[in-house]
Amino acid sequence: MLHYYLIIVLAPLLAAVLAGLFGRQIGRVGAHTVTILGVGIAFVLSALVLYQLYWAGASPENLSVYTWAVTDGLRMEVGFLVDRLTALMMVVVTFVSLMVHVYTIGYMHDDPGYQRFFSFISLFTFAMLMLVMSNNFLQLFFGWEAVGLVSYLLIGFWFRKESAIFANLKAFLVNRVGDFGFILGISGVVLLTNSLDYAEVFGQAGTMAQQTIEVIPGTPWNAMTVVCILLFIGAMGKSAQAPLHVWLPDSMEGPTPISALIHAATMVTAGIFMVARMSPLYEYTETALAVVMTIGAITAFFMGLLGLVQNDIKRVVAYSTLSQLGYMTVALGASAYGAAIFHLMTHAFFKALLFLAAGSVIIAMHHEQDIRKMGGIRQYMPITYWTSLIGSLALIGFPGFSGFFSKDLLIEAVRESHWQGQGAVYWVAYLSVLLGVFVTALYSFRMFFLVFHGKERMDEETRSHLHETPWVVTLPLIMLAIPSVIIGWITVQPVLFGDFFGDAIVVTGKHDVLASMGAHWHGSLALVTHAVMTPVFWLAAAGVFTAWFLYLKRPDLPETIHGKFKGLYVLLDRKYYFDDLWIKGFAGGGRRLGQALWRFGDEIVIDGFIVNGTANSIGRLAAILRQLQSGYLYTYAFAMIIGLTMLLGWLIWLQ
Amino acid sequence: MIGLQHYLTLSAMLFVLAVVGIVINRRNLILLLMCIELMLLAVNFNFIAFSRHLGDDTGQVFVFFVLTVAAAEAAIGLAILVVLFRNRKSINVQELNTMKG
Amino acid sequence: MTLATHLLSALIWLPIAGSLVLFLIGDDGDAASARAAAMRWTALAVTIVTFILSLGLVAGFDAGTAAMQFVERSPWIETVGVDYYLGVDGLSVPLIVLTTLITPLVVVAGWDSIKLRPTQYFSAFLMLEGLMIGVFSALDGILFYVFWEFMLVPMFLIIGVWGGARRIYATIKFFLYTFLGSVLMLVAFIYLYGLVGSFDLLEFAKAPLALGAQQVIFLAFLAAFAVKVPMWPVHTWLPDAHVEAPTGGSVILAAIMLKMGGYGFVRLSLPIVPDGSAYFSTMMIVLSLIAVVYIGLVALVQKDMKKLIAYSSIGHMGFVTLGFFLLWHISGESGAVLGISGAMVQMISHGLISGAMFLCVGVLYDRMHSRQIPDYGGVANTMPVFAAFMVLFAMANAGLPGTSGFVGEFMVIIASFKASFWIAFFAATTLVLGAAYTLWMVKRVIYGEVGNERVAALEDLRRREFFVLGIFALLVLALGVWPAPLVDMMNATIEQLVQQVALGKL
Amino acid sequence: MAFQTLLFYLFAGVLMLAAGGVVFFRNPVHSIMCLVLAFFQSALLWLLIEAEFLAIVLVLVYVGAVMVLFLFVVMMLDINIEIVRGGMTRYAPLAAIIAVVMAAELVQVIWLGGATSSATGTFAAYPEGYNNTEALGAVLYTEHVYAFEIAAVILLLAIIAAITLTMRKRPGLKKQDIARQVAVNARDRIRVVKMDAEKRS
Amino acid sequence: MELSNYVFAAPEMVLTGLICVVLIADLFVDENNRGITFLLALASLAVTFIVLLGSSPPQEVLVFSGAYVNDPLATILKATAIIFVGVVFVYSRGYLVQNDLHKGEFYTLGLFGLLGMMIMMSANSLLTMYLGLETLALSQYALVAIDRNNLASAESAMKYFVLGAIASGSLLYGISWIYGVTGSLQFDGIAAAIAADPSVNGVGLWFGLAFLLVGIAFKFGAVPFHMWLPDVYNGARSPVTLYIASAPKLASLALTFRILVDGLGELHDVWDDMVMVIAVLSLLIGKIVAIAQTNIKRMLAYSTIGHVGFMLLCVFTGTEQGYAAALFYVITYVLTAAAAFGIVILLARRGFEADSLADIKGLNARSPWFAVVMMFVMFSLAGIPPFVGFFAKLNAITAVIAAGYPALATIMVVASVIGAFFYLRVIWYMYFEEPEDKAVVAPDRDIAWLLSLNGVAVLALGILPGWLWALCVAVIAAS
Repeated sequence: MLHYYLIIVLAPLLAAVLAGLFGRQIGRVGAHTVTILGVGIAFVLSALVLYQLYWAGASPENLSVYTWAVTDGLRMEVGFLVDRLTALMMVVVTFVSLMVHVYTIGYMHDDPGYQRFFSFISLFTFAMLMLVMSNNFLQLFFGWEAVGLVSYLLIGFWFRKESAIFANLKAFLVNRVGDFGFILGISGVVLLTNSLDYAEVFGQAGTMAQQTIEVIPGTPWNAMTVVCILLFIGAMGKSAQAPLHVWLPDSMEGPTPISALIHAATMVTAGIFMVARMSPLYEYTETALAVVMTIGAITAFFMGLLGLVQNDIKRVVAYSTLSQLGYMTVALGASAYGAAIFHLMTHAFFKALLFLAAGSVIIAMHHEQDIRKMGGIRQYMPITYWTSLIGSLALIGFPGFSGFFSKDLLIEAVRESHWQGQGAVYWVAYLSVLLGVFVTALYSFRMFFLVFHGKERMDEETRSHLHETPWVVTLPLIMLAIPSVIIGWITVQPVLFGDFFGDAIVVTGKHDVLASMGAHWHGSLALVTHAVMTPVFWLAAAGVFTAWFLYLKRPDLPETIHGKFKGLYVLLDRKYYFDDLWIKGFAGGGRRLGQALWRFGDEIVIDGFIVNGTANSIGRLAAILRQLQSGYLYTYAFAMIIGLTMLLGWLIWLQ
Repeated sequence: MIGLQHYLTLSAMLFVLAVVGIVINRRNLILLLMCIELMLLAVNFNFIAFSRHLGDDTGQVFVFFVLTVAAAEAAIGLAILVVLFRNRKSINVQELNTMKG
Repeated sequence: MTLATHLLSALIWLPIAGSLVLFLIGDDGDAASARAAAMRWTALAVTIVTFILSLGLVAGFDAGTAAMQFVERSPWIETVGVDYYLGVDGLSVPLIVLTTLITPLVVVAGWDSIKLRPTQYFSAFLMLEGLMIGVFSALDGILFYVFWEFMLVPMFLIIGVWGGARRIYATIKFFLYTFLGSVLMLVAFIYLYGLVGSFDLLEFAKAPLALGAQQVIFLAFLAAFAVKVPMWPVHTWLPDAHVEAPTGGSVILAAIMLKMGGYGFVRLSLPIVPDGSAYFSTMMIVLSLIAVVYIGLVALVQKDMKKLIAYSSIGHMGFVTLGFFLLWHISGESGAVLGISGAMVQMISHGLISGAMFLCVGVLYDRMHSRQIPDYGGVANTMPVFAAFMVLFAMANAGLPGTSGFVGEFMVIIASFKASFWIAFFAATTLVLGAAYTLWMVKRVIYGEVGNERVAALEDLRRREFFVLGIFALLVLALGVWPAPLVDMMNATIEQLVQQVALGKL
Repeated sequence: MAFQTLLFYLFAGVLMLAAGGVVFFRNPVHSIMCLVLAFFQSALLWLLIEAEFLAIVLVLVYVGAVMVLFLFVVMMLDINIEIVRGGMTRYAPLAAIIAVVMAAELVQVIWLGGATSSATGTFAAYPEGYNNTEALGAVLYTEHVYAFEIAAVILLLAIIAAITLTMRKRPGLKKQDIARQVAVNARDRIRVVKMDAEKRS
Repeated sequence: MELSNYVFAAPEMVLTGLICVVLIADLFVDENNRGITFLLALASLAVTFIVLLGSSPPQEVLVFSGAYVNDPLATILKATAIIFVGVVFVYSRGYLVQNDLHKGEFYTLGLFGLLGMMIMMSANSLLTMYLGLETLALSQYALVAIDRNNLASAESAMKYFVLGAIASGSLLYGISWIYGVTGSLQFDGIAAAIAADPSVNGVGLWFGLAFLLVGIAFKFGAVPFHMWLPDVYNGARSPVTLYIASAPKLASLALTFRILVDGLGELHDVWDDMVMVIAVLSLLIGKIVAIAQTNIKRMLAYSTIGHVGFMLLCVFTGTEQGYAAALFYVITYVLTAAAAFGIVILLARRGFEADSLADIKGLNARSPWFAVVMMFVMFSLAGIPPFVGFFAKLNAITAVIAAGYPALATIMVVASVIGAFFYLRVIWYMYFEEPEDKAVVAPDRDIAWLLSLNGVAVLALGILPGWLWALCVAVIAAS
């Protein structure tokens, strides 16, 4: 199978290189053909791999491709670990990527950087595949940073836009903050196991859990906890968990396909995937899991709230992405890794769908993104309308849609995770995911109504050109709508309760909430029918209703509400002041500190005082000493006489 | 009883006096040359005294040569003095500082 | 007298001879004349031949042993016990190849951008090349010192003659700084000579030494190497030198000369005064971390591109010294070798990256005659290809995996975590700081709207520049994707070194 | 030997006074005279310890030659006394201190050296029939012939140097060159011009 | 008086004779062909050299009833001195001609000076030493003042003379004490006396020693007896400066060796501290004050003081290694200094003393080759390998460390770093600045070749210093 894997990985890379270096030669058509071909191959083969692993029952494979370097007994290799978890991710990644490729043809139709764009997204596919297929931490980190690089390049794709190049710098640096923890985590792993290979590391998990690290001297902490938290910091960066989430909304400066591919479907889920992949480690440390859960919960609820006050269509979706990622993280915290991955998958489809739909609207609106300037678009763009409706329903977890299964069961799992104790963590997590449902529904349909219903607020000129987008745009919408609807039905059973992941995900005894849920599992249909009984459904419904009431029935109300809750509104509008913290606080602080160190430390103290100071003082000394050479004979004679007297005195009185 | 020490002391006093003369004198250069002569005189005192004390004539021979050299020295010194005077119609020690530092 | 047995001598003296020829023939002061062109080609030919010869070094090198290879030894000054004693091991060979590789590229880079006395310029670089190879292969203290010290002369002239506005201040500062450092090293050598009776460096390593002596000697060595590296707080000559030096000078300075400091630590400090090094290792680590954090912050606020890269060089070299001195802080059985080889890889890769960065700045400087970041902006609009290179090297400088910049940092961070969490913590800040200052510069220089009409008038890379930068790019990527060959070449030597050092002399 | 002691102190006292005069007189001529006096006193003191030859030489060479040379120069340069008038340098006090210190050192060595000190001792009288001049002459041309030759060289050197420095050829000075006068012959002086006796018609 | 005396003292005797020949010959040549005097002078040097080589015994020989010693040390010093006096003559001629100073006396006095040096080098008694010293000194006084119409020359000559007289006065005073205490004027006699009777080694002897040190230090120009040096270097015309700066240093070393080592070697632990203090002071003051100079000759004067510090530190060690190092140092220093002043003379033109730093600006543009020569010299003086100055310093430091004074060695190297600055400044002016006067440098062929040779020697001797070092060691061992 190694050859398959290599092809899967290298095909997009090759395509990227071709489109990137020889873009001029092969032209636009050439560029998108090559890349779509590359990603297409990757997709087909990934599907094949998944088929092999699940239906044909092939066993997971752990292959080494080549040795990157060996020193000090530490083998650093490049290799593939392909099990069902991997395969699932591969399929999701390649599928969404493929859709985005197709979609891009239309979206970027008249952009000068056409080839460059295709090259980048293919490169991204390559990087993401390296990440998910890796069988060791080194390569994981490689993919980890590589996707970061590509997202940097793509957010800054329109590098003339100041906002864009600001956003991409911000994105990269915030991610680096995460990676900072991540690499420390990896180092910790090496410290404990002296290996980078998953298999070996997981093999020694037991012993790792026994050891301790003294981060604060004198207070030994459980090594596993430290390592897992450090690794999770990496995940926080990539998966935009608070407080490292600040880059994601800004990343919307990039072209929409990117938002769909990288900042909704795939890259941001890398963190989730990583934690799931590391489940054998996390299972040993409830402390770390608690941390994961709390962070996730906070993100899930509060980021959702921010979605309410956004007016940029893409940012609304972005914040919903944040909160959904929060959901997944909470699931991880509850050791319901399966649920997390499941939600990851469904989310990948419908969130990509929503983004692309939004993109479609943006195209139609001639790159107008403010939802206050939209409204009643439905009759102009039916396909977009319906597909985004599907997307929204899936997002809020309307019974039957894919989102429903994943989210409903996710919340269920959180509720089941009593092993966290009935303590604060548990309740914070549970309540925030529960209320999150309402919030989600509210902001999703607020946007939906404002965009597609109500009176048309766009200017005449735009409206005259308003029409459905070309097939290259709508096709992916439809292609993504289908799974958004059905994927839940067909996969919930095996993925969550059918031991789909096998050994890929390890859950120990009492943590295994999914198992306990599995006890009273009666199939998808039963779940759908019972949905009406669950608070989740009603919360969602309430959310939709509220949205309808506020934005279609009584469009005047929101203003008054803003007026009433000014403080709250400002707080939300300023995104809880996180941006200020990062930009003014850390970035600005760092610059001021640097300035101080440079001007004072380097230029005044070291250079001015010590280095040139010495030089100058020698110079001054010289100027003084030369005064002794007065030019007068008697001075000279006097010097000699003094010298003589000194010598005599020394000899007579000191010897 | 006059002994070696008296002569040595005498010469020492002469020597110091000569030295002082060189250092403190702000007047003409000739005076410097004379002080040097005094210094040599002191040296000669030493030599003769020691020579007589040791009963060894070498010291006196040395004095003989010192006198010779001193004469030569004086000649050259005065010659330089003359040159200097021709260049700058003065032999004032204090004006002798065109080079310094 | 075959080439095989005298390969090192050939490597050293060929460039020097070439340099003399160039100087003696000289040019007619007209850079465009046929004579000047001929001189250029001669210089290029010499450097390329040297490079090819150095490949012979790699081919003939046996990575299996830690022993000195290609040894040449013949008495030079018998009465003082000074020998003409050359030899290389896994530590020297990569650096020598780096030298022979960079120099031709530097010659090409200066091809027609040097207008003033071009022949003397190239002559100086050839001289420099020979001397640097000499430093990396000398095994006799005095021989080492001669190369080490005389190397200052061509660089002094390069900065002083072809440098920028404040070149004289910079070059004199550079010279005196480094001179002061190295004379103390000389004193240490002579002291050791008193004990050993010869200047044989390997004998020095065998000589028994009391702790006190070791401490003093270590400090003497430190003075020499810390300045060269340079380590905080004796780094201030570097930004000035870099800013004022011509592009080629900066490249050589950053790519190779700084490495001499690191090389000195592993070749002299560690083996000769292991216990002294142990004694001061904590201090060294602290200084290295200061270099990483402090200098990172300082680099953040630089307005002058060259200065920024110079500071980043100091930061990256901080990793090198960090890797060298982790040894005594690692309790576990493994990790020391990892740290040192990481540091060595870091040296090589930093040689490539910083060289490339300075060349990039040089490309811009040749066109706009400004190094100030505010004078630029939106260069990508007019120089897309250049922008691509610049971003690549910037990413490498930020230690992106897949580029050579990552390899060393990764190894060193891992090793330092084995020593202590906090060492690793501060070391890892470079991930953020490095990215911050490098990419912020890229943002301000490469991206954005076209800054001004002069930027709008920029022309993209010429073929020559493309060629040079391309080679650098390939090397950076190759080393990043597959560092194994380099690492394997050094392993044996480093392991032996670590054993020897861990053993100590007391 | 009280008489000798008396003489010693007498001469020594005068000598010191003269030396002081050399240093402190303002008029160089007076200084020179004091120096001459000092030399005479020294000669006397040397005679006291039976160094007749040198005493004579001192008077002859120094007073007779060197001092005259000094006077000669002073006169030749006719230095204006007024110009060179003026007291001591600003070092004078410091110099005084130094002088005291040095004197202290000398006394320390000469008087407090203790019995072992080589500075103590007396002058054994010469045996009967001893001739100072003869004795010196005996060694001067045998044992010290090398030094003697060098001394000769030094004197030559002094002559050359002095001439080099002081002798000036004045330009435009008319000199008679006998050789050329002798070597001259008529043809150089007169030219016989042949002329016609009468006008051509 | 048997003939053997004269056989072993042949060089001095022959030279004396030849001087007279030159003198007389000079009377009969007129202004226009002084070249003859010049050639005669060189010829007499050559002859003396040959005679010297012919009359130098392998081991030490005493003649003239112990007043004259002929040993390898004397031979090597004399040989070097003769060579460099010749070099001085060659460098000087063009300059003298240009400046109407081309008198026969220059050569005569130069030769007299050489004679003085040679006498000192093989003096074995304080008397001979003193006479030789005076011969040298008197001819130097005269040489300094040789430009009679130049105020600076006259002034510096006066200063030199007065201070020199004081110095020799105190030297004599010291001699008288040594004589009085030991009862001997010959070095071996003195050493014997001290060895025979320990009580001799007392205050009286030290007293004389102190006065002698003044004389020695003055000859060398060591702090605080250095004051004459800058003014004389500065005031004298460049050829004279060249003369004073080169060969006499060898004589000073001879003076030191003969008196301190041969004569008072027993008192090493009495004089070493004083020598050390004097040396360190010279080292620091010389190197530091030189920074403030703007006149090359003056700067070189101070740098000389600094180098004197190095030499004295070698002597201070009191070991054979140290003496050999001192010998090596002084020889190589003379070589380098000759080249340095050679360049200064080279750049001077009629009525224009090219001795300010500004005058060498852009030399590289005017004459690349001589710029390189000057660069060699400067780096050599700064002690940069592989120039000969480096090995001189290396030997010095090695000796000092071997004698057990690493701290002192550190002071030495730090001082040389300080010193490096002003040497670098010369190079900076030559290479980094544009020339102020564009006049082409077109020296006579002889001086051009000799100067190039001199410069190359500075490098070559640095690359292959082995033989010279071996020679120095052997000489010291044999003397």
